[in-house]
Amino acid sequence: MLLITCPWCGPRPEIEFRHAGEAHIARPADPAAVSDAAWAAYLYERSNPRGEHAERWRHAHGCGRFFNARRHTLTDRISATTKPGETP
Amino acid sequence: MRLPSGGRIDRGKPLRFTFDGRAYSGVAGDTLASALLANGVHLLGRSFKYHRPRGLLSAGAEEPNALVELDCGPGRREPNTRATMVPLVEGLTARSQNRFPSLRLDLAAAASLFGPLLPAGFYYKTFLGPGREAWHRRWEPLIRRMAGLGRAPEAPDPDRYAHRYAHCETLVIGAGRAGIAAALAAAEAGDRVILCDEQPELGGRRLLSAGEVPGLAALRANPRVTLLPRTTAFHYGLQNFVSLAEILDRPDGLRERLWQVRAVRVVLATGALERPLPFRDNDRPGVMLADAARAYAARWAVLPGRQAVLLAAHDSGYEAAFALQEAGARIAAILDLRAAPPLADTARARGIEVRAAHGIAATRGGVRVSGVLAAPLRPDGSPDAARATPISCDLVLMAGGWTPNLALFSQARGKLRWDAAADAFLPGEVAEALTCTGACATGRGPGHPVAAIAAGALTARHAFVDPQNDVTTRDIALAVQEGFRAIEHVKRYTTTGMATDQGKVGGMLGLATAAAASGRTVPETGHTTFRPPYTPVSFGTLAGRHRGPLFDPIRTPPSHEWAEARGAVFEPVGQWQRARAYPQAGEALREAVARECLAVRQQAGLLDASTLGKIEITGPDAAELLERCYVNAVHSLRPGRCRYALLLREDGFLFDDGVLARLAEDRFHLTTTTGGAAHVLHLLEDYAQTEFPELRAWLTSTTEHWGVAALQGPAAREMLAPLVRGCDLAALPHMAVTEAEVAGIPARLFRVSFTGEPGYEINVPSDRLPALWEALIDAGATPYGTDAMHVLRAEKGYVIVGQETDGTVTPLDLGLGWAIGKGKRDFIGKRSLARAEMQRPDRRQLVGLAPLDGRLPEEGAQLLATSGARVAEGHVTSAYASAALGKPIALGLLAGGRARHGETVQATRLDCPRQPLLVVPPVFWDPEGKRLHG
Amino acid sequence: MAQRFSFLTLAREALRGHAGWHPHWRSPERPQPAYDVVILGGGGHGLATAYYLAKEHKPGRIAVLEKGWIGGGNTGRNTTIIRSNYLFPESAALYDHAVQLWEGLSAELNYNVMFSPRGVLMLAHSEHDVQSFKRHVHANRLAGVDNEWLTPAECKEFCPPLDIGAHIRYPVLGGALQRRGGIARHDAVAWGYARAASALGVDIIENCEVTGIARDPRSGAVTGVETSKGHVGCGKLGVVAAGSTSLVMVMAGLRMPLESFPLQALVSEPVKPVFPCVAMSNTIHAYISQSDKGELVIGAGTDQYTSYSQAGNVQILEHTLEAICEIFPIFRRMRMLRAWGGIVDVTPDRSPIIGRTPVPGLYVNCGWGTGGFKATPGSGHVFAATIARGEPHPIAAPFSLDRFVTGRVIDEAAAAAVMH
Amino acid sequence: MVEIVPLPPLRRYVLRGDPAPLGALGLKVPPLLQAAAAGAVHVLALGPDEWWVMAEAPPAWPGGAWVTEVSAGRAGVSLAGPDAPLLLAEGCPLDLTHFPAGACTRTLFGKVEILLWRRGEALWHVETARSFAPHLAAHLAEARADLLA
Repeated sequence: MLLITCPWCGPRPEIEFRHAGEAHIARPADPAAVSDAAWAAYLYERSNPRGEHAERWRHAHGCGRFFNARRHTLTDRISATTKPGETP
Repeated sequence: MRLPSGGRIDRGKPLRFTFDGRAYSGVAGDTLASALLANGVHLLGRSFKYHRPRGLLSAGAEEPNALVELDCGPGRREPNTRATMVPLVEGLTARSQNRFPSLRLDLAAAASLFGPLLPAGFYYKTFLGPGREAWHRRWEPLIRRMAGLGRAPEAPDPDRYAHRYAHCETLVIGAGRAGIAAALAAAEAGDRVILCDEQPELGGRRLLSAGEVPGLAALRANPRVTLLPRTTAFHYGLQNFVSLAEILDRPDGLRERLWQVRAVRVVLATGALERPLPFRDNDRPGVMLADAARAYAARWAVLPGRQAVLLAAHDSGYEAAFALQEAGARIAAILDLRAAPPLADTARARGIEVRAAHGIAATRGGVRVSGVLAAPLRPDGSPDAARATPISCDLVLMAGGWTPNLALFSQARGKLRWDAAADAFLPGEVAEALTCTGACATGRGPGHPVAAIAAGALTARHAFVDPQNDVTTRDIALAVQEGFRAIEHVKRYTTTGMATDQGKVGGMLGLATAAAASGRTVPETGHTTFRPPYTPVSFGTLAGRHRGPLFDPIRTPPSHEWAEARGAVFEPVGQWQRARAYPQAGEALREAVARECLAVRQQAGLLDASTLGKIEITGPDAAELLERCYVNAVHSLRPGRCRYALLLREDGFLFDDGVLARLAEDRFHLTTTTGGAAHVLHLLEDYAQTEFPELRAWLTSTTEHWGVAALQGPAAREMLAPLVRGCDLAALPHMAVTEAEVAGIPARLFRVSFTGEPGYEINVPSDRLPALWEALIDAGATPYGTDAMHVLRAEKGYVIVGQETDGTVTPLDLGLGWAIGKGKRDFIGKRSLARAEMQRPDRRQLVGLAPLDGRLPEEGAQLLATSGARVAEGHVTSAYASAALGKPIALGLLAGGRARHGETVQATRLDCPRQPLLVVPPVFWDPEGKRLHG
Repeated sequence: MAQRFSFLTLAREALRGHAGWHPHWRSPERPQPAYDVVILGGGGHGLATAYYLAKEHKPGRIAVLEKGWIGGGNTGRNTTIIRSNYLFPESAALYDHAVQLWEGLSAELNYNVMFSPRGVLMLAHSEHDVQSFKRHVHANRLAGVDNEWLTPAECKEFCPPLDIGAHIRYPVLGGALQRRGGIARHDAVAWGYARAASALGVDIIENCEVTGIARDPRSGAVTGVETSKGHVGCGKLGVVAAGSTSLVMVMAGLRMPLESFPLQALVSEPVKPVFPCVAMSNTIHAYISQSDKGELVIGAGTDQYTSYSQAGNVQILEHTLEAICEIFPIFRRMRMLRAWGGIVDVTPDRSPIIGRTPVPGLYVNCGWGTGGFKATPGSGHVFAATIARGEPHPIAAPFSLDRFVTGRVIDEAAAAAVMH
Repeated sequence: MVEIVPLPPLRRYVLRGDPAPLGALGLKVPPLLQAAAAGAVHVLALGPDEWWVMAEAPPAWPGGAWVTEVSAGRAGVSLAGPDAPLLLAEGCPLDLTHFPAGACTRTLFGKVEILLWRRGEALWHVETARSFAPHLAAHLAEARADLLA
C-alpha cells in the first residue's frame, strides 16, 4: 500500500485516496471550437508512460482535496505531490 | 526414538494425538513432526505425481513432503498442513493425504510404474483424442482425480480472524542471532521495534543449543518492543508495508491475526535454507537435511535414526553428524563430494569413516531407507555405480550447502547478485529502507559448488529436485533439450519450484540443473521471481472479520424498523436495503404491488425516498458551477422552484439525474440517484476544485441528514394539508419547494412527482422521519415500496438511470432534449453530443411497448423488425403488469424508435419464439399531464 | 516440420529415455535483416497472429519479436477464463469466434492446450444484476451464443460449493450459465502456437526488445524496427504488446487511448477436485475455478493507479478473498499459495482495439484489459487477416481505433457486462 | 480496557469557504486537523476550507455564513479507555501514537469512512454517516470482545 503525502494532511495510507487519472489534461476552453479528433484526444488519449508520470489524486477519505503527484510507474515511487496550480 | 534427556521439551506434560487413526503420545514442546519421529513414524505422505512414499525432509517451514490433514472438528478441517509447523496439542487429529486406500499401501503408487511415460510436460503431447472433447470428457477427469493433495474443507469455518495495523521504526523479520541483535540495537536507540519469527519459539538456529536465548529477556522487558512468535512475514509491499500472519489458535475461536506493519526501517534476518542433494532415490523416508536431523535431536530430543550416513557438500554437515553422534547415533560414514574435506580429520578422530570425492549411487529400502550405495565420483562428478559399495543405515543426512533466504528481499523489489565466492545469490540493490543481516546477507560459506553438484546428477534416475512435485534432474534436462531455456519456461514446463514450498527446497538446485543442462553458468541462467506469500496463508486471515453482515455495510433508511415490523419485503440496492413492498396478511408480492400502485393512482401512497443522494451547494457562484456542469439552464431557475436535472459524462452519455431546487440565490438542494450519490459528488468536486477553482461554490453531502417521505396521489394534498404549518399547499405549484412545518417537524417541502400523480417529497431531519411517517400513515397514506415505484414511474414514462440507460445512452435518445438549457454555450458532455454519431436518426430511442398478445414482456428481451430477423434493433428495458391500466406495459430502446410509433416489432422470449409488441409513445398514464398540475 | 505429438510418439520416446525430443520451437539468436511481416510481441495473441498469417495468408517471411521470453506477459499471468457471452453483438461475435477456435485448438496445433469447457456461471446478487444478465441471455441466444438463466437452486446444483443461503450479505438471486465456456492451460497456448508457427517457418526471436520504429520520410510508412538485436526491416508491422502498447506506439508518434494497470491473481494450495466449473460474481468481484493440478485459481482486481511494475497491493488480495469466502465459506481455511501481477492495457470502453493506424503499414491489436486470454485464437485469427489484406476483418471492423473519434464505442463495462 | 458508548445527539454544521463566522461563535480558527472549543461548542478543521462545528444546541450563526447542517446525518460512538488505540488499530490505518488529544481527521475504519477526533488522552470520538453507524459499531464490538478475551 502506497504512503501518499497529501499536500495538506501529510503522509497517509493509499486506501484514503482515490486515483484521478493523468494530470494536466486541459479541457478545451471552447469545446465547440475544436474538431471531433481534438475532442477525442482530450477525452481518451493518455501518455501512459513507463517512468515519471504526472497524475491526480484525491484525498477522498481525508480532506477531500484533489492534488497532483509525480510518480514513477515502474517503481511506483512518488517523488512529489503538489496542490493544484503549484509546481514542485 | 526419544532421547532420555535434553531438548527444549517438557517431558512432564504428555500429550495424546492420533495420526491416520492410530493413537500416539508426545510431550509439550513437540511439533507433530518431532512427535511422530519420536514414535518411530517415518512415512508421512505420498508425492504429488508418482505417489512415492515420503518422510520428513526438514524441520521447518520449507517442508515439502510431510503435509497432513488436520481435523479440529466440524468446519475446522485443514489440508496440506506442514507437520513441522504444527505445535502438538492434546487430542490433535492428523491424517495423511493423497493416498488410497492407505499410506503404506497406496494403489496410485502404480503411477511410478508408468514413470517413463510421464516425464515433464507429457500432458502437452497426448490426450489429444479421440474426438473433439476427448480431453475434457475422458482424460481431464482422470488427471484431476490423480492430482491435488489434501481434501478441501466441507463445512464453513466457524473461527474468527483479526486484523491489526501497526507502525514502528524498526521491523525485524527472523529471530535468530542476527535478528535478535538487530532488535536489541534498534530498541536501545529508542525505536518502536517489532520482531517476528515463524517458529513458536524465538531463537532460530540458536535453539539448537540448550538454555535461554541470549537477548530475549532484554527485549521482553522493553515496552517499546513487540515480540511475535508463530508470525510469518509473507508479503512485502511498497514503502515497507509488510504483512504478517500470526497464528493464535485461541480456544475461544480467534484463529489468526493479520498484521499490516508500516515500518520506517526493515531488517531481514531470514537466515539461509539448507539444500538437499540430487542422487538416485534421494526421496526415501529417512533421507533428511543434515541440519534438520540435528534440530530434531537438539530441540526435541528425538533421534531420527540410529545409524546415519552423511552426504556432505558443506562443512555444516559435519557439525550435524557430530551432534547426532553425541546424541547417541552411529555415523556409519561420511561421503563428501569434495576431494579434500576440511573437517575429514576431525571426523576420523571421532572414529567416523570419511570417504572424500564420493557420492551416493542410490539408496536402498522400501518405505524407509535401509542403506546406500556409496560410490567414488567420476571426473564429471557423477557417482560410479560400478565401483559402489553398500552401507546399511536408517538415516541419510544431506548437507548440500546453504541458500540465503531472500524471498522477502526479492518481494521488496530488491535485486539479487550472484556472488561467486559465496557460491550464492546475495542481496544487491534495493530501493526500500531495508537491510539484510546474518546468513541471508552472506550465506554460510561456500561448500562444493552447486553447479558441480548439479552437473554430477544430470543423468541420475529418480534424483528429485522438487520432491513434492516429483521433478527430477532428468525432467529439467528434458525441458532444456526441448528448447525451454528461459528459467521461467523451465519452471513452468517442469513445475519445479511451484509446489507448496515455493521452491525453498529445490529452487537453487533446479536452476543449477537447468544451467548445467544448457551449458550455462548459474548467473547466466538467472533466477525465477519470488512471489508472495512467503509461505501459504489462510484465506480467512486476509478476509478477516469481513464476512456475513460485516462483509459490506448494510445501509437502511429511517423507516426501516417500521417496515420490518410490518413484514415488508426488502431488496438490496447497492449497499442499501429498501422496502420492495408491504404485503398484507396472505397477500402475494405481486398482489401487494398491484394494491400499492392502485392506492397511489386512486388515493395516496407513501414511499421512503431517503436513499436518494442529496447535495447542498452554497456560495455566490453556486448557480454558475451548476450551470457549467448540468445540462439545464440554472441561472434562470428562480428561488423556490425546481427542475428535473441531468448530468452527463464528458463523453455525452447520461451519468445521473435528479431534482435541482433553488432555495436561495446562493443555495441549492440537489438530489441524485441512490446509486449515484457518491459518484456525482466526486465528479462535481473534481470540476469545482480543478476545472473552475475560481468559482466560490461549495458542495456538502446532506444525503443522510434528510429523511424523505414521498407522498404521491390525487389525495396527497388533502392528507398533507392538515399537518402543514407555514405554507399554503394550494399555492405550491408543481416543481416548487418551500420551508414549512409538517407534523410539527421543520421540513423542506417539495412538490414533485415520480409517479405522474400530484405529489410531495417532504424532507425532514432523518431522525424525525419515523414520526413524520407515522403521522402520514395515520392520515391515511398507503405505504408503497420500490416495486410499485418502478411500475408507477414506467406508466408515466419516467426513466431510471441504470435501467433505461446503460452508459451508452444520451438524453436525446431518451427524448429528454427538452431538459437541455437552450443556447447554453457549454456543459459537461455538450461537445460529445455534437458528434455525428450522436445525431444519427437510427440511434436507439426510448419507446413504449404494448404487448399485442397481452403477456408481460421479458425485461432484456431483444427487439426485432420481423420474427425471422437475426439482428436486434433494441431491447426491452422495463416491463410491468400495470394495475392502473389493467394490462402489461413496457419501455424499451428501439433504433429510430420515435419515428416508429404504430409499428409492430417482435420481442425475443426465453419460453417461446417471439412476442409481438406495438410501438407506442413512452407515456401510458395521463399523457397530457393534467393530474400533475391538478 | 515439428515431430508429431501423440501417445505413440510419447511411448516410443519413453523406451529410449526421451532422447529424441526436439525443441518445441526454433528460437534463432538473431533475426534476419528483413521480413515481410514483423509481429511485435510474443504473447499468445502475437504468436497466434503469426501462426494464422503463415497458415492462411502466406505473406512471406514472418518474425515474432519478444522482449523477454514468449508467453511471459499476461498470457502466463491470467486466470484462463474462456467465454463469449458478451452483451453487444460485435463483442459476442469476436469472442465466440475465439471460442469456436478454442474447441478445435489442441487438434489444430497438435498440442494439448487443455481446453476444458466446464461452464462459466455468472452470479446475480441484485435485481439490477438479474435484469442485466437476462438481457445478456436474450442477446446471446439471438446471436447464436449459448447462455441460459439458472435459478439459485440450479446454480447450487451446478456449483456445489456455492452458498445460496439468505444469510450471506448479497444472496445469490440466480445466474447466467454459458456451458461452452471454461478454462485452458495458459502456457500451452503460447507454446503450442509458437511450435506450430515455427514449423511453418516463422522466426521467433526472444530477448529482442524494440527501441524504435523506422519510417519512410516521405510516405511515413513503416519500414522496420530498431531492436536490441539490431535493425529489422519489415513491410508490415503488427503491434501486439498488451500493457506495453502505449510505449511502442509512441515510437511511431501515436498517443493511444490506453492506460496500463496492475491486475493480480492468486492460486490456493492444490486440493482434490472440489470446484467443477468457473464461477464469476462481478457484484462482489469474485472469479474462481480449479486448475487440473488442484489449485483454486482466483482472479483479483486491478489497482487504482497505472503501473508497469507487475506488482499489486495486498489490499486487493484482501478484498478478493473476502468475496471468495463470502460466497464459498468452506474455503476460508484454504491457503493462498502464490499471488502475482500482470499489466493490463485498458481502453475507455473496455473493448479491444484491432486494426489499422494512421501510420501506413502499422497495425495494432491491444486494449484487451482483463479479458484477453479468452480471445487469443480469435484475436490472432482476425488480426492476421487484417494485416494480410490491409483492411479490417469483418469481425474486427467495429473495433477500429477511430471509434473513439466518432463516438461509436462498444461499452461492455458500462453496459454492466463483467470484466475478465 | 476500552468501553464503547454511543454518541449523544449532536448538532453538526459544515462551514465552507470563509472561517470568519467562527469568530461570531467565539471560536478560534484551529489549524488543519485540529479542534478548538468555546464552552460546549467545538470546531474541527477537517479540510483547508472546511470546518465542522459540533454543539449540543444550535449556535447563533451570523448572516452570510456558507454553512450547512448535517446533524441527523451522522452517528457513532465514543471509545473510552487506554486500549482505544489498540481497538482502532483493528481497522484504522493511521499511526495513532502521533495523534494527540485535540487532533481530528477523516479516515477509515475497515470499510467505513469515519471522522476520528481524540477529545482527550483516553477519549475518542468516532462518527460516520448515519447508515454506516450500525456496521461500524458491530465491527468495533466484535474486535473489542477479542481484545478483552
